[in-house]
Amino acid sequence: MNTGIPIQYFLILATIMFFTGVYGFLTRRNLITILMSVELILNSVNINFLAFNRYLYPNKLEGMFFSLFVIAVAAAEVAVAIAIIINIYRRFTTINVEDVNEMKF
Amino acid sequence: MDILTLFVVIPVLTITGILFLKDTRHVRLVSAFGMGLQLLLAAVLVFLYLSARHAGNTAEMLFIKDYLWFKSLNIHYAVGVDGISVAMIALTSLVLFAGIFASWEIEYLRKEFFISLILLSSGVFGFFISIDLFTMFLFYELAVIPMYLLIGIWGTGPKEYSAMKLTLMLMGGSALLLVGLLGIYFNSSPDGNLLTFNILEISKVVIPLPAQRLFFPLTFVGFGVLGALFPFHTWSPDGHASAPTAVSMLHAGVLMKLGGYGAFRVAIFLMPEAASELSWIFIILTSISVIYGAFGAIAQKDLKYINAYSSVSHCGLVLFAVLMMNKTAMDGAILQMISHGLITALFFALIGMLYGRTHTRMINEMGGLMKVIPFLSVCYVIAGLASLGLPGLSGFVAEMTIFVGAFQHPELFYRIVTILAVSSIVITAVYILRVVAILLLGPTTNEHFDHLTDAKWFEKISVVTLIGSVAAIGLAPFWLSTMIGTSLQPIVDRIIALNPF
Amino acid sequence: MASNQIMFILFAAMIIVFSVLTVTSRKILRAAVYLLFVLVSTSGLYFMLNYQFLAAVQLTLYAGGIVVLIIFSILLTSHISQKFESSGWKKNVFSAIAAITGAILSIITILDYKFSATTEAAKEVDMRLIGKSLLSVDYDGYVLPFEVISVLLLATMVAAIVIAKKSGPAKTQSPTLNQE
Amino acid sequence: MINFSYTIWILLLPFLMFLLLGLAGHKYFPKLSGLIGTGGLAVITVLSYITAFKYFFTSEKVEGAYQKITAFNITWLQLTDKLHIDLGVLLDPISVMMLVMITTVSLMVHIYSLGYMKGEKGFERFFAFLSLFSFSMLGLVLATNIFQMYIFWELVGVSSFLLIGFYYQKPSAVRASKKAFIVTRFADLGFLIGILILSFNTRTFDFITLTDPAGAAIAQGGGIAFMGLSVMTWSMIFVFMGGVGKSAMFPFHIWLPDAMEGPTPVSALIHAATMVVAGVYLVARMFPIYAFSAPAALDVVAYVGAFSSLFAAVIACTQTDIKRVLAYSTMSQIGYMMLALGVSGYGGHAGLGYMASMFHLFTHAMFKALLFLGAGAIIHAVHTNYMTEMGGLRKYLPITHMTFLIACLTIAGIPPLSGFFSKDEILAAAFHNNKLLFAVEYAVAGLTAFYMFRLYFSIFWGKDTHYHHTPHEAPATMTIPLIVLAIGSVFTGLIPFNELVTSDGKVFETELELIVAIPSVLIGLLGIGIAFVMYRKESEIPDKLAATFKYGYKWAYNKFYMDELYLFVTNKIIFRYISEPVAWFDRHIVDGTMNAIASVTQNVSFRIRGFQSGQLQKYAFVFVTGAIMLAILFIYLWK
Repeated sequence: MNTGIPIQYFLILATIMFFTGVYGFLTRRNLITILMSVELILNSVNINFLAFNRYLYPNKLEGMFFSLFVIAVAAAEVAVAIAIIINIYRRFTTINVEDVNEMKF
Repeated sequence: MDILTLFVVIPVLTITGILFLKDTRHVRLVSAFGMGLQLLLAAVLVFLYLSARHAGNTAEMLFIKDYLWFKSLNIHYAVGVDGISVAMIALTSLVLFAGIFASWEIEYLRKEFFISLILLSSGVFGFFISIDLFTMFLFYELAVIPMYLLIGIWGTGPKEYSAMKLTLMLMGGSALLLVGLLGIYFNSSPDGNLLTFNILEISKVVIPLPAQRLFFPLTFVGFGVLGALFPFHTWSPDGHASAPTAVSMLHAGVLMKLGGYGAFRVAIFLMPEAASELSWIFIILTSISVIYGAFGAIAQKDLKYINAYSSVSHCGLVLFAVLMMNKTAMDGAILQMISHGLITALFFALIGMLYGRTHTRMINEMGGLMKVIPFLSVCYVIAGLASLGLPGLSGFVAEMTIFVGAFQHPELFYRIVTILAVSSIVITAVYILRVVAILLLGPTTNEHFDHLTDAKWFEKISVVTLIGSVAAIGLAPFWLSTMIGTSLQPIVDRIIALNPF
Repeated sequence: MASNQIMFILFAAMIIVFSVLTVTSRKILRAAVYLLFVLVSTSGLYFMLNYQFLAAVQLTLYAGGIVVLIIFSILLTSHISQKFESSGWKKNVFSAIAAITGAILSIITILDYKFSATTEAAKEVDMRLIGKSLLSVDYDGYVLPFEVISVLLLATMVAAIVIAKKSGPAKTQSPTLNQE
Repeated sequence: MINFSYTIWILLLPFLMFLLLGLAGHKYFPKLSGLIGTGGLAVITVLSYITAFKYFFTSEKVEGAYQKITAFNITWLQLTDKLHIDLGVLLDPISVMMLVMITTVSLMVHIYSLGYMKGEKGFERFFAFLSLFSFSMLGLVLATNIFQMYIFWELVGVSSFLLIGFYYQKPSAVRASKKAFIVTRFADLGFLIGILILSFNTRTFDFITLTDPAGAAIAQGGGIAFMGLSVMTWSMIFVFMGGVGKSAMFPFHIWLPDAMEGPTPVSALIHAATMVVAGVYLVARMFPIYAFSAPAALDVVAYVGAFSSLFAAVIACTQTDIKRVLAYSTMSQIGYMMLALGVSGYGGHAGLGYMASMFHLFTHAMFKALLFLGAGAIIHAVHTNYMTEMGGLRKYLPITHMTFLIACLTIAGIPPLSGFFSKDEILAAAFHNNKLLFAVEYAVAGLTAFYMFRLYFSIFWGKDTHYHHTPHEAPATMTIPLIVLAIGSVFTGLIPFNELVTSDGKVFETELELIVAIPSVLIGLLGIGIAFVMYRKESEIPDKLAATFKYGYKWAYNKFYMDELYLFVTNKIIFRYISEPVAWFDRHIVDGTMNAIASVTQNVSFRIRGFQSGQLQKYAFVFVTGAIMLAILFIYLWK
């Protein structure tokens, strides 16, 4: 099913996605959108895992399981992150990351 | 469990006891009980020590116990005492006992205060019983660090500044010290055996001279910072001025002695050749401390500053005497540590009590207190007289031993410097009498003072304990002097063997 | 051009476009929807790579669960139509430079590297195999991570409840009000 | 050999009394303290008399010389192998003589104080301090070694401090006590340095070893020279400095007149009879060393003594505070004693000065204590210190008047009173050794007679002053000591000092040297005569004279501005130009350096902490760029 598509395509796609996520992480101010950027990054990594697994070690399952766990952890992470965000919102009435800078000095 | 370890264990148990107390009113009772026990234990130790010596035990250190606790660096928990440490332990428990009573009326965070105070004391006790350099250093740090909290939280005036300054300067000293100690460690066996931190074992070998030249100044200055060596003494006035009463007492009375004791037991004992070679530099610095501290005290207006500068002067005398490196002067140095420890603790206790009543420490705001609070005033006069070296009180014994000892130095330079140091007794008299005259004598200047109350029972316990000890040493110094002298003999023998004058 | 190539290009284009839109969109709810598209397209890629199970998980967990969670929280904390003021251009430019540099660097590395094609036969990834591997205690079994993940999820649930719980009477502010 | 070990009780008793009165007196028996103190001292006095009797008349002499007996000795502090501080009791002629003198005067003063201090606040404290003083003074004279002497020397100083400042609410008293302590302390510094040098060279503190004329200490001492004088000379000059301070010789005399702020009995006991002669005693104690090893130092003693006596006598002529006149007179008389020691030699008739000095010390104690106690009685009666506010008191105070007159005649050296004999010996000793010093002393003898009778006439004769309350004679507790001391003043001159207290312990012959005695009596009478003319009745002469010698009078009246000089040195130089700069230096330079180090560190960290902004995205940006940089570095540049 994937004949004719070199592995590099997947990797390049994942790279672009990853750095888009990084860009979002660096520029967005809203904590939730930052969280979404993190999701992008995680997804790009998953793509890489699966591509490597399929192209280089097709008889093994590590890549796939790793992705599976990544998705599970991502779900947990989002749950906790959103709880934290809501809490921050209650406390500071904002979820702008630049206003949440108590952890300095 | 051996008796020496008990000195560390009892404070820890007391702290545990305090931690589990619900009612903060009982904290001071528990502390007083614990430290009373400690005092008792110190008395027992003195007794055991003397009887062991009497029975003919001539080992350099007694009650030695040794447990390996860090194998790869050969660090031991090694304890042992000779007459000098026994005397210092007795001093510490006395001052601590008096200090507990002097801080009887601490209200704010009482539990935490006593915990920090006792923690500090366990560090001091640990320092005096250790004969392993690393363990010693560990206890040393343990003694220094609670000081920050004690001054920073319970102090007065610019307390954060003072606490920070004190801690930073002492830590700076510790840094030098650590390098010095490691230097000793890595040179502790020139013939390739296992490196060791044990003082007794190191004293059996001769550290190579180049290494001594490098590490002696580091170690001496490292301890000297705590012993208020000029020009590293400036933490002392600020620190003492800001610290609460009991902390000033312990700090000036005991903690500053750690410096003198360490300089003597580690720097000079282990590296005598470099010590005699470089002593002239430090002799000059310490004589400056002695004179300069005394002159500095004349111009001060705050009681605690006066006393802090006086401590600089007197502690300078300790280091001065240690550097003379003969038995009498060293004997005097130890006596001076004990004597000054008691006297200055007494001073700070009294200042704290006066401050609690008049709410000022500025001498020009006080006057004529003798009429209103005779007990405290008389005690203050006694403390003053002891400090200026009145015979019959401990200061005289210590200072005279130092002066006579220092004057036996064969080189003229040292004798002339001694004469300079001797002249500090006049300056001391000037500032002590100035304070006494302004503060206590004359007519009462402030009508608010007419209603002051004299000492309460716990204050009396505190003060009388200290005055009793000062007078006891002053009237009958020979047993203490002999106890110290006997223990000094091996040390002096080693120094003389390596430095034929 | 084979159909799978077209499919790939389609998915890739969608992923890239919607990724970029996700991180640049001014409206937060739209950003969330774009993210949804990205995730769905990703799952399409998984199908192409013949990992149907994972694709299904991606769709249900990510697209179904996480995005919904995100949208809920958006609704709790923001006005739906709220626009952000854009970040300072400096920040954008520097971040873009960093991201593009990184991307180029990575891509060059990827293109430089000679991947050795394998000759091994592909293993068919069916549900039975996945289930057995997950619960197997053998050398290539995954029961330990599986258990760990389950504990993690439990902890997460507890944590989420604890953190999000109102901590005291003083903090009784209506979330959607007081927005500046 | 007679057992003298009981003499330790002479030391212990007053100490125990001090503790008893000091610790418990205030609470339990404030009224009884005086009686307890006096009773205790009476016991000590009796013990001293017994000791003196046994020592002088029953102890064995070796080769006709009194021996030095160490009656008691314990090692108090072992300093080095050879040096150790002992506490003990040394009996020899001078210490026994001092013992008798001190206890006698002290007992009289105690009895007198029972009346004088009655009803004062701090009655028990007064007696506690007196006991402390007795203890320290007795310890000083009985010292077996120079360090014990130094110990008690300091204790004497502090008891003097406490007693001068007895009225601690009076600022002038506080100032005076402080001044006394610090000035003597400065002098003691010299004493201590002297002891250090001496002990370094001789390796002993012990008096018997030190002063043995045939001993090693004296034999080896003179050798090493330092700045032209031998080390021994230097050390003895330093030791003498201690004596100068304690005995209020020039230039350390300034504390003595101010010390008169203390209660009058204290002035009588400490600042007239006993403590101030400690310096003389010290020189006498070390005399063999002075005589054999440090003759230059002995010259210093003589000249300091002579100058002080003249200096003080001149000032005494102008003062109007009667206690101050007496204080300067004391200083002048002690100058005599110093001079006598200074011109003396060792052994036989050469030691005439030594004997005369001790003799004068003894008689002086009697008549000067009498003068002070008399002055106390006068002040008690009229409540003023100034003779300008007195006059015609002979009618009101007959007993005081008679005893005071006796004392004045004694000090003026009128035969056959005791002062005549002792002063005559001194003048004779000076006459044989140094004519210049003799001339000075001769003039001082005249001045002494003049100012004493100026005092006497101004108080008891002169103008009839009107008093608020009619002055009345003091109670018996005060007059009895006056009478006893007056008897002492009259008859102590008959004690054969040449047989008892001599430099080498042996008897030597003295005779009245008429060539010295007659002129000295004459000049004494001349002084009295002038005083009689000027002050017997109210007259213009004193004022005219003062106007004639305007500047001289002004200088003398202001004590030659010595106080101002000292104030200048202490206030300006020590306080303003040393202490304050030191304090400033400490705060700003030394501490400033430390603070500078701290603030530099702090500033740097303030700069650095900008990185730690709390902005999550900045951290992330740094992290990402850092990672990219590292990647570039490791992939392309490192290779």
